[in-house]
Formats: sequence, structure tokens, C-alpha cells
Amino acid sequence: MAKGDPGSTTRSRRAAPRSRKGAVGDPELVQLLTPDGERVDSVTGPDGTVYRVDFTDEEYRGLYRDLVLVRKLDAEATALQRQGELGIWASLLGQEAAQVGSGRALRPQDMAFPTYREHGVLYCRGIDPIMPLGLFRGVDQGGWDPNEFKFNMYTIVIGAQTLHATGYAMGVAMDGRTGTDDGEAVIAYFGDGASSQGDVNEAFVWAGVFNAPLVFFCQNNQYAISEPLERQTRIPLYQRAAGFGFPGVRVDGNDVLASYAVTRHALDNARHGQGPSLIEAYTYRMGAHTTSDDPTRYRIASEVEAWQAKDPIARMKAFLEKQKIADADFFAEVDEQAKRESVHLRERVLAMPDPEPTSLFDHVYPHGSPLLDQQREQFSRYLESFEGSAH
Amino acid sequence: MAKGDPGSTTRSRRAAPRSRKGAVGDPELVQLLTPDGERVDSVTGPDGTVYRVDFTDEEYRGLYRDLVLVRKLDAEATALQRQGELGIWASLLGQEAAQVGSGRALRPQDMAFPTYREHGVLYCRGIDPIMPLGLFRGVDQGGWDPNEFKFNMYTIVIGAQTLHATGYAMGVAMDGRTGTDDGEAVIAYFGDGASSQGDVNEAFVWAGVFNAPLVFFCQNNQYAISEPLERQTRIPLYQRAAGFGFPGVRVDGNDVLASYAVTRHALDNARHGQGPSLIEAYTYRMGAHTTSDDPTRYRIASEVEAWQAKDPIARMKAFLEKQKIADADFFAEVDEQAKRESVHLRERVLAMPDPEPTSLFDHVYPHGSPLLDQQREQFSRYLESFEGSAH
Amino acid sequence: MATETLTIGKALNVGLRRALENDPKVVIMGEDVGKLGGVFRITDGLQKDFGDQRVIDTPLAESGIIGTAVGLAIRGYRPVCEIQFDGFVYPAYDQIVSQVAKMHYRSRGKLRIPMVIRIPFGGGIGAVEHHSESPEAYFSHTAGLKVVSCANPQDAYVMIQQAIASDDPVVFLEPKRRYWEKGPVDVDAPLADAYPLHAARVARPGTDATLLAYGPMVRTCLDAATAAAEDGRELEVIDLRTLSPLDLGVVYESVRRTGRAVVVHEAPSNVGLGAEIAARITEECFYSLEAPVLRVTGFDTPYPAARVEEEYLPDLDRVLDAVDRTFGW
Amino acid sequence: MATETLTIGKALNVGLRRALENDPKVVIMGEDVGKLGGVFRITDGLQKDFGDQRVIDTPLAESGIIGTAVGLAIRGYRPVCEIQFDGFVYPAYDQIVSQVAKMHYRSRGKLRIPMVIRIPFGGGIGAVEHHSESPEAYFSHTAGLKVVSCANPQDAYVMIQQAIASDDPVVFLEPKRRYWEKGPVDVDAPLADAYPLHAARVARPGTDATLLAYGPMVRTCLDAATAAAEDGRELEVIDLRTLSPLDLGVVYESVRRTGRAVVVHEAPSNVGLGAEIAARITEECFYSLEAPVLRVTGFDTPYPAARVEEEYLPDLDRVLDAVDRTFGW
Ligand SMILES: Cc1ncc(C[n+]2csc(CCOP(=O)(O)OP(=O)(O)O)c2C)c(N)n1
Ligand SMILES: Cc1ncc(C[n+]2csc(CCOP(=O)(O)OP(=O)(O)O)c2C)c(N)n1
Ligand SMILES: [Mg+2]
Ligand SMILES: [Mg+2]
Repeated sequence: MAKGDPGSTTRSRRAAPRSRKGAVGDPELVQLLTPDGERVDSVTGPDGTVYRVDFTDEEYRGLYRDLVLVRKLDAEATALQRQGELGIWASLLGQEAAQVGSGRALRPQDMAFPTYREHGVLYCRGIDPIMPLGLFRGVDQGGWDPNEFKFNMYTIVIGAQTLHATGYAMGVAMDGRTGTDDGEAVIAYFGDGASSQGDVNEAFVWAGVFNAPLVFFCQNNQYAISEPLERQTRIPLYQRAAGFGFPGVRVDGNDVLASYAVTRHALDNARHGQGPSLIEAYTYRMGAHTTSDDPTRYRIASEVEAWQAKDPIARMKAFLEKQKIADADFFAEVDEQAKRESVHLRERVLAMPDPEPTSLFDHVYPHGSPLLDQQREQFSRYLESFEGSAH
Repeated sequence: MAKGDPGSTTRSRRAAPRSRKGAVGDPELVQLLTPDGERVDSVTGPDGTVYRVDFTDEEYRGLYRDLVLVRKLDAEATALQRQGELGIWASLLGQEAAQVGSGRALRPQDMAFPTYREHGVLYCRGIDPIMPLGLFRGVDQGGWDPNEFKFNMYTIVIGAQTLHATGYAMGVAMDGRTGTDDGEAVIAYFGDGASSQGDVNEAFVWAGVFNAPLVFFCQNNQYAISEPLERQTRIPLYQRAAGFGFPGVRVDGNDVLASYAVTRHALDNARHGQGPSLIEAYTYRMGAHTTSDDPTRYRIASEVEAWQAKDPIARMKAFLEKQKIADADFFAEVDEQAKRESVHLRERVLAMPDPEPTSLFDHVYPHGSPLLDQQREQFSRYLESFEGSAH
Repeated sequence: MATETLTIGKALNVGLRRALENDPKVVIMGEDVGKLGGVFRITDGLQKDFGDQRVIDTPLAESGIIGTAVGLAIRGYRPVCEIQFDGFVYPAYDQIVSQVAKMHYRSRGKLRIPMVIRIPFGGGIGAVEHHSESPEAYFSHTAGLKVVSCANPQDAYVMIQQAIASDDPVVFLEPKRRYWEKGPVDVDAPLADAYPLHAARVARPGTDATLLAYGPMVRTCLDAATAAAEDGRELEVIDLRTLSPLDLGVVYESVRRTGRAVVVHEAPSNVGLGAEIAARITEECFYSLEAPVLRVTGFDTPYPAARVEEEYLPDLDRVLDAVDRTFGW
Repeated sequence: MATETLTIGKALNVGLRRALENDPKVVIMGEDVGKLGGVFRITDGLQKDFGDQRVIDTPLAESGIIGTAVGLAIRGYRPVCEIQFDGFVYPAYDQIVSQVAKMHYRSRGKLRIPMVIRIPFGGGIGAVEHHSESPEAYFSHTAGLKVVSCANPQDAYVMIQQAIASDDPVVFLEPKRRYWEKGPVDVDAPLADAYPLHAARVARPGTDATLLAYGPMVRTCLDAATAAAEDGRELEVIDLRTLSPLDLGVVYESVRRTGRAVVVHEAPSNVGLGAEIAARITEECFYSLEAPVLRVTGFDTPYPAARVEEEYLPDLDRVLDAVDRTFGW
């Protein structure tokens, strides 16, 4: 599915009146698959855009497979952390649909700038899920060549990557790579908490001024560690975009179909030269902020349960079952594959070698530094001085 | 006028439809006095607020006097700079109405956070205009006790003061000083360029989340040094507020009456506990950015001329004349006073003593520092070593 | 005298509680300081007891935290800001160096910004990037700021209260890897009688060489001194406590006796505190030095991946190796 | 060889022009760099000739300038960012120290950020606050950044091109008070043959003591050396040129000959470059030193009001006073 273009979104050029909406649901929330697994044929966003998807059965099954795999690999990483094999883990549990939907909406030429939680997007980009685990295991700092994978390194400093994405998107436009169907688009992921950072708002300014081919994708998982959304904003986050002069839309982030449709539409607008937009994927962080966190200190069980009922995978499964797009064999096979891949991941994590001590001096500068050469040499000699001793 | 409450603004609680507007002019621009000096009785803002003022003749004359005095003192400072008596000067030429209107709208208990250009607001606060000249002459860093004057020190780092204003306003609320007619309100001044800074947008976030009693007053003078507004935003700046969940309004910043009405209304809302709002005072920087700047490099004469026709003082004068609120004697007397005050200012600037060399060690820390004591002592000894010599 | 055994983390928590009790103008603000009690639980229970106007969960933006705290200070409050981790203080850097540090000076002494900026700092906890930084040089080089670090529970308890009571803006560096170390704390002794905030102190007397450290490295140096003593070498350990201004009187006195000094910190060497201390010792004790002042520090690389941080961080062996080198000069 | 007489400002302008000509990936960005040509006119005429996609007027936000430049660098561009004044670099501090400085390291060498951050720095122009800062220590302490400063038109012309051609992120400090100083510039000599970017150089040979400076203080030291020569004392002046990494080989060589060294910079003394240089010289030349390395610097106060900046800034007299003191040790 990553290669084709099955989902289609059409924009009604004459903006529809504000009150017009799709068949069901909250006019402020684009949804194409209800928590019960009912399909909505199409839905109209606040600016009159009509969102719909038109997947083949195989593609629907593919999305389900993605969701299950991504959740399973994430659970495996959580388990690895519990067993001391990772230093920390930031789980995506609950956010699979937002990530798979948006990740699959990317075209091969598109570039993504993740936070530290976009394991699902990474997976959809076709990237080996082992890649970020070096960071969380502490054997490296998670580095890879962003251009090789069209996927930037994880960014931990909240919001910083949104400016990088904006600059990159400016470069896309400067390269003349927008304005056509095969133009490039850029997506910047960030969280609800990040929306308060100066950097993120500067990115909004820049993207607007330079009409950058950029989609701001905010996963509003309702919390920034312990702080609920009300500590970041008093109005829905998607409305922030209007203040900077570009469209914003809130999508049901637990609905993989709507997440796909909305993102694909926004990316295509961007690649066609229509500039930036903001997507707020309304979702929920079902687990802890990271494995270091204890969410029972700041939120109540009933809230978590209410969101459990909106689970992104359960609704997709219900849909596939109801529509007879998939049968028990299929679900079993997917679970089997998920298990296989997670075992494989685990094996490879355990096999990750610790870095050489002196590797800490590598790659500080492309052109090196005499100071570091000296420190490396002294440290090597120092280490050698212990050789043969009990140290 | 500073003490009374002559201007009244009433808010129609049921928001009027978007298209409804006052008697004349641009629906997006609140104006009560046209460039030709015609009074508009009342005007309805984008959110349905009806703005009007109801000044006595004496108060109208008072506003005129403020405008003239402020312009004259500013011109004097420019002249002083040209003669080498000031290191630099940031002129308010063209922005008198925005500053006098908003400055007079402040009640005595209100607190203002200026940039480096709010000489007019400072004047309206009843502050001696000599006060900031130490900064521009280079004899000190412009400091005074903000609480004594209810007017913060000038802030040169673009946007930084908007966060200070927000924190101060949070403190006002924490002190229980909102919610009544004599509650306190805070006003934060900044420019169109500043709207791009992370700090300013973080201030918007904070003010919204904490419902701070704060008016963001943006003087959009169309330029940030050489950069025109389009480099900061692609939509009108007042609309930024909507993205953060509070009202924004654009006022004719060359119209002292509208500037007063809009600011008074916003301040009163704030003091009553209704939270922050943004005012964009649409105006023009008639002169250079500072005396160091050469605006002919980046803007054309015809643009300046077009704005000349909207001069804030000329229109007020035309109004006073047409309505026979003031006669030639009055205008002559005001000019006379302006001249007197500017001569007086000049004399006092010339008399400003240079600081003592060792004063540079003063007031680094309230509780001092042994390192500085030592440096001061060594430096004093060093200076003494030259005494009697040719140095 | 009520002595309790507390961890450094708990001592800070009790000290903060004391400060909130003693002065209604003290407010704590930062990310997750409320219900969660901070990611290290240093503010645990405080919002519950003092309310969310005294212990304020802020939006996620560090410049906003410090910038609004400046405004609160102008309003008469005494804000105590928590920066969640060392690596996240930089978005607030402008507000700290251009506003907090300069307000008093610019106002010719008329305005005070009695603010404390608490930062858990340093490495050794196996964290991912940006969670193990030692930014003290950036603040110590900035005139107008005072910078301190505590190294034991008693100091943690007292110094945090002194910092809050001080009208100087204070960057308060907490040795995060030592949060869980225990020690006795006299929770009743009056603050007025306490050892001064801006003073160094001999943590272990010795005669043969002087070790200088602060925060997390004090423990490392004390361990090194214990090990050295077994080899018959008596090392004096000085806990600097105040990083800006430095209090070097006791250091000069020590080095004049021992003739040898080693400065230890986690931060990179280049243009770090160690350089300043070495330069000043050399100036003051030029004729007493048997060897140049040596530095044992983090290397001049970004803080590395957790699995090599033990190599990056100064430890007992590297400290003793440097001491040996001063004897071999 | 086409030698022209240019000011430092003009030499930078011509150097930037050359860089834009030679590599289509070079882009200049910052506040007012376009039509206005920058407040110091260093980019004068460049937007006119290269268009507004190569010379980009940005929104007014320094973090945005550096942050988007990182993105442009990832995209394959070579951004040259102008920070309008030294005091306005701090809003970008997070992007510089946590992103620019660390990207190469984090990517294990797979990503390069060939960015130049140009900053007119230092005082002496009678400006208001925040316009006269010397922030070099903040950057030099940061691993992953390189920091250089030029002191004459020839270096200005060559070094800016070398910095742009380098794949290392370079903080390029321009001595703003010297922008108008003139000197000969060979505008045709090939860059490949030029003196290396990260190398110090003897600016004036001497035998009796060594003066170390960079940027604006090189001129001050040369003047001091001229004055000292009249008194019969030959001072060697070394222009450090590269502040991080420091290139101290030539310095050690000099100090071993002279036995005396004075470091001069405008930045405050405490934890400044002078401390690092003094510490290293002491370590390397311990037995050659007749006196401790002395520092002549700005004081540890915020940069003061313009009318006392001459007192604040090191000048010929203060430099010579320090030299005298090294002789009196
Ligand atoms: C600048 C900065 N400040 C603080 C942190 C510590 N921190 C890590 S994640 C986080 C919360 C982020 O919340 P949000 O943006 O909603 O993303 P989420 O974790 O919910 O996906 C915080 C405060 C950080 N990483 N960077
Ligand atoms: C953080 C920061 N960056 C850059 C500058 C330099 N600077 C001074 S004024 C100015 C333009 C400000 O424009 P605007 O906010 O519109 O205010 P105006 O001067 O037009 O009143 C700039 C870039 C500064 N003072 N602070
Ligand atoms: Mg979140
Ligand atoms: Mg402006």
C-alpha cells in the first residue's frame, strides 16, 4: 500500500458553510471508522474539504496488519525495558492509528521529522524497527542518515524538530520540488505539550511566511507527561493554525482510515504548492509517558477505560469482521507474524554490542579536532595502563 | 483625563454576526476618527463589541495636547542624537495615537511593559520623559523601579517583555486583584516583528492557559527594521489571537480615539477577570527604525506619503477645528508648551553627568560578590596609578 | 536538634516545603511539579498541601517558565523554577542571561529578581541524550547570576532554603545521580546560623594534595581520598559549593599547604570551571605549586551514549591517576 | 595577485559573494540581510545579485533562523546565518548547542551540518545594552561547534570562505568595532593555498613576553606592542584566530621563549577563554613560566553603559600594566 495511491481525498473548492458535516459524529472531528467499526462513507472537514478513502480489501487488511505489528513491537520494547535490556522506552500504545494512518499516507519521496515516539511511522516507512533501539538501549544516540531513510533522527528536545522540518521544506520549495503530483512534502510530528514551545510556534510562523510544503502532525494524546491538555491550551489545538494563516483540522487519531485520509490530503496539498497545514490527531496515550513514568499519580482509571473503548485496533478488526474482509485465519496469521517479528527484534536487541570506550570520541566533527585527538590518545594510554591489572 | 473614565465601551453580549460593522470604513479596522477628522459615532468590532468614546471637549483637547507634546519631545530626542548627545534614538513618529490612546486608557493601578519605543505611553503614565534618555545617551541602562512607575524598564531583546508581562499578570490574579471594577490589568507592548518570536507566542500560550489579566498591544508599524510585515505573517496579525483562544481586534493606530476605546475595553475585560486579548494597532513608522537606520534602502517615498495623509495629529486637529472644540489660541499654546518642555528636556539631557568609572561595578548583585569587590578594588588602584600622570 | 536521615532528594523536598511555609511569596513552578511531584519527585506532595497557585504546573516551554517567573518576581513573588533536566534549560537561556541576570544591574539596583532556577544536572543515570548535561560553565560565565551546587543531604536542605531566601538570582544545580544518597539532616537548626551559601568547605582534610569538586563529583573525590589513604596518601577534598562566585580562599590555603591540586567535574574540560579554578590557583599560589593544577573532567564531546558514560565520567581511578601525575611532575 | 585595500566589513562582503558564486548550495539568511544588506551592510548588494532564495530575509526569531537552517542543511544546503548582534544569539542557544552541535555526533557521522553562524561581537561602538556582548566562551565550551574570529581584512576575506567551505558547524565571530579598519586583501589567491582556518598565527614577533588575543583585541595588543617597543620591550603578539579548538602549539613555543604571557579578551574573565588558555599554558610550559599567565579582560559585570565602556574594555594601558606585572612577579 505504501507505493500505490488508494486513498483519495477531494477538496471542494467553494468552502462549504461551517455547519456542514459528514454523515455522523462530531463536526470538529474527522472520523471514517467509528469505535464500533462502522464505516463512514465520507466526512466534511471544517473548511469544507470532503475526506474519504477507497481502499481495496487487501489494503484494509494491510493497515490492520500494520497496526498489530506496530503494537506488538512496541510491547516487546516495553518488555525489553522491564527486563533491563533498554534504558527507557516511550511507548506508542494507543496511538497506532494516528501513526500508521499518517505514515502510510506519506509517499516515498516525502520526508518525516519524528519526535521520540513515532515508532509506528518509522515502521511504515519500511525502516527496520531495530534502528531506534540503540538510543533507548544506550549503545548509541539513535543516529542514522535522515536522507537515506527519508526519516529524520528522533528528537528529544521538545519541538526542535518542527523547525528542522520547516527548513527542510523550505529547501524542497527552493529546489523546485513542489507544484506537481510527484512533488515532495514534509511532515513534522509533535505532541500536544510541544504546541507550547516557542520553536513550534516559530515553525508555524516560518511555514506560513514561506508557504512551506509541510504538514504539522500533532498527536494530541491528552498528556505531556503528567500535564493534561488544559495546561497547554484552552481551545482545541487544531485551531492554532488559523492564527498563523493556514488550515487546521482535527482527526480521530484512533481511526486509521481518517488519519490516512486527512494526512494524505494535507501532504498532497503541500506537494502541490498549497503550503502548510496542521493536523491534530485526537488520541490517547494508553500507557505511561515512558517506562520511567507512573501515570496512576495523575490520571484516573475510568478515563483510561473510556479510551480503551475507542481502541484503534479493535475497531479495525470489528470492521474487517463485519465486512467479512478478513477471517479468523487472517487474524491468526497476523498475530503469528507479529510474534515472529518481535522475537526477531528481541534477539537482535540482545545481540547489540556495547560500544567501544574510545568510540565516544568519534564523530564530534566531520573534520576532527586536535583537542579530541589528544584526549582520545591520552585516554587510550590510560586504559592501556590497566591492562593486565585487576581493573 | 488620566484619572476619570470618560470613554465608555459596551460589549454586546450576544455576538453580532461577522459582517455587521460600524457606520464607516473597513470591517476589520476599528476607527472612530477618519483621516479627514470625521467622527464615527460607534463601531462594531469583529466579535460584536461596540466601541465608542464620549469625551468632553476638554478631554479631546487633552488628547491633542498629549499627541503634540509626545511628538515634539520625540523630535527633540532625534535632534539630540543628531548632535551627538544621544548614542541612538528609536523614534515613535507616526505612532503617537496608538501610544497616547492606549497609554491614556490605562488606569492608575494598571501596569505596562514597553519595548524601547513607548515614549508616548511613558509620557501618558505621568513619567518624566528624561527617564529613558539615560539609556539612549549611554550614561546608564535606562533603569528605574518598574513598580514605582507602574511601567517596566524598556526591553530591547525583542519579545522578552511579553513573558514578563504575562508573569506579572499571573501574579495580579494570584493576588486576587481581578474581578472587580478596581481590579488591575496589565498591558504588554510589542511590534509586528516581535510577533514571530517564540517568547511572544509562549506568552500567548501562558496568558490563555492562566487567563491572565493582560492586553497584548501590538503596534504594527509595518516594518521590523527593513522587513515588511509579509516576512512575519501572511494574515492580519490580530487574527493570531484566535489560534490561542482569546479575542483579537485591529484598531486604526493613527486614531487616538479608537486606540483609546479598544484598549480601555480590553483592559477592563482583563481587570474583570475575562482574560487576555490582543490588539493590533495598525499604524506606520514614519521615520527610520532608529537614528542608525536608513529607510530609503528598503521603502519607497510614495508609501510614506500615503501614510502621511493618515497622520494622527492632523486628523485630531481637523476634528477639533471642525467641531470648534479648539481655536487658534489653543493650538498656539500647545505648541508653546511643547517647545518649552522640549527645551527643558534638552537642557537636562546636556546636564546629565557621565557615570563614575567604578560605578560599572555597582548593582551586579543585591548581595554583592567578592570577585567584583576584588575587581573594583584592583581597578580603582589601577586608576589611581595614573593620577598626576598625563593619562 | 532533630536529626533525620534523608536522601538528597528528600532533603530538597523538605527544604522546599519549609520555604513555602515560611514565605507566602514563594511559588514553585515548572513542568510536572504538581500532581506528579516532578519527574524526580523533588516537589512531591507540595501541590497537594499548598495548592496549585503555590506549586504551578506550567505549559511545556522553558523560556516561558523563566520569563513569566521574571514577571512574577517583579510583582513581588519569589519564584522557584524547576527545569526538568539539564539539557532542557537552553530554550530559557535568553531569558536567563539577558533578563534574569541583568535586571538588577539595568535598574541600578532598584529591582531585585529573587529567583531560583533548580536544575537536576550531570550524568551517571544511564539516560538518553540531553538528560546528563553539566551546563554550569554557561551560567558561571554569566555576570549577574549566582551558581551553587549541593553534594549532601544537609547542604541540600539548607542551601535550597538559602537560595530561595537570597535576593540574588541563583542557579541551583542538583546532583541528580546522588538524589538517592542518604545522610543526616538537622531539620530544625535555624537558617540564620547555617554555613553560608556562597562558601566552600573542606569535606575531608588532608595534607598531600588537594581535590576540588562540587555536586556529584564530591562523592567521587571522597571515595578517591579514602582509596588513596589506603595507599598512604592523604588527600584534602574541598566541596566548592558555590560555583559563581567561587570561594577560593580555603582552596588557596589548602594548595599552599599541599602544593598539588586536581579539579574534578563532569562537564567538558574546554573553557570549563576547572580552567578558571586552575588559572586562579596558579595566579595566587604560583610559588607553592609543585605541579600544574590538573583537571579531570568529561571529555570535549557531546555527552555520549549511556553505555559509555562510565568511560566519559571522571571516576575514582581517573582522579587518582591525575593525583599520581601531579606527583610525577 | 590582485591586492585591494578593503575594510574588514567589505572583505567579509566580498568573501560572502565569492562563496555564493562558488557553490549554489550556499544560502545566506537572517534579519535584514536582504534589501538592507544587514545593519552593518556585510551582506550589501548580495540579495540584489543572487536573489531572495539565496539571501533570505527571515522572520524575526533567532531560534527559527538556526532551526530552519538545520533543516536546510539536512536538505543539502550550506546555510550562512547572520545573528544581528551578539546579544541576540541567546534565543537560538538551544538550537545551537543541542541541535547544531550534536547532529553529527548523534548520527554517528552520517549527517553533516555545514552551517556558519556569523555574529558581530564585542563592544566599543557606544551601543545600548545587548549590542556589545562577547559570547565566545558559551560556544567554545560546547563540543561539536568550532569557533573562530578574524582580526584583519585578509583573514576576514579568507576565513569566512573557509568557514563556509568547512563541513563543521562554525560560529564565526566578527569584530564589529573593527569593521571599518582597512588593510590589503589578496582577492585572487586560491583558497586551497590559504593559511588554515583552525590555526593561530604570530601577528608580531617579540622576545620579552607573549600577548594572546583574537578578534577586536588583536589590534589593541599590536598597539600595546608598538608602545612597549618604544620603551624597549619586545612583545610577541599571537592572533589566536581559532577559539575552539584552540591552536596553542605556537603559543607554547612562544611562552617557552618569553616566559611570560598575558591573555586579552573583552568577555568577562570568570570562566572565559583566558582561563582555558592560562590553564593549558601552565600545564604545558610549567617550568618555563616566570610569572603566572595573566588575564586582561572585561570585568565580571553585565556589559555596562556606553559611557563607561572604555573603562570596561581592555585597552593598551591595561595590557601594558599586566605585562609590567608579569615582570614584577
Ligand atoms: C525542551 C524540553 N523540555 C522538557 C522535556 C522533557 N519531556 C520529555 S517528553 C515531555 C512531554 C511531551 O509531551 P507531548 O509534547 O505531549 O508529547 P508526548 O510525550 O505526549 O508524545 C517532556 C516535558 C524535553 N524533552 N524537552
Ligand atoms: C532578539 C532580538 N533580535 C534582534 C534584535 C534587533 N532588532 C531591534 S529592533 C528590531 C525590529 C523590531 O521590529 P518590531 O517588533 O516590528 O518593532 P519596531 O521596531 O517596528 O517598533 C530588531 C530586529 C533585537 N533587539 N532582539
Ligand atoms: Mg502528549
Ligand atoms: Mg514594527
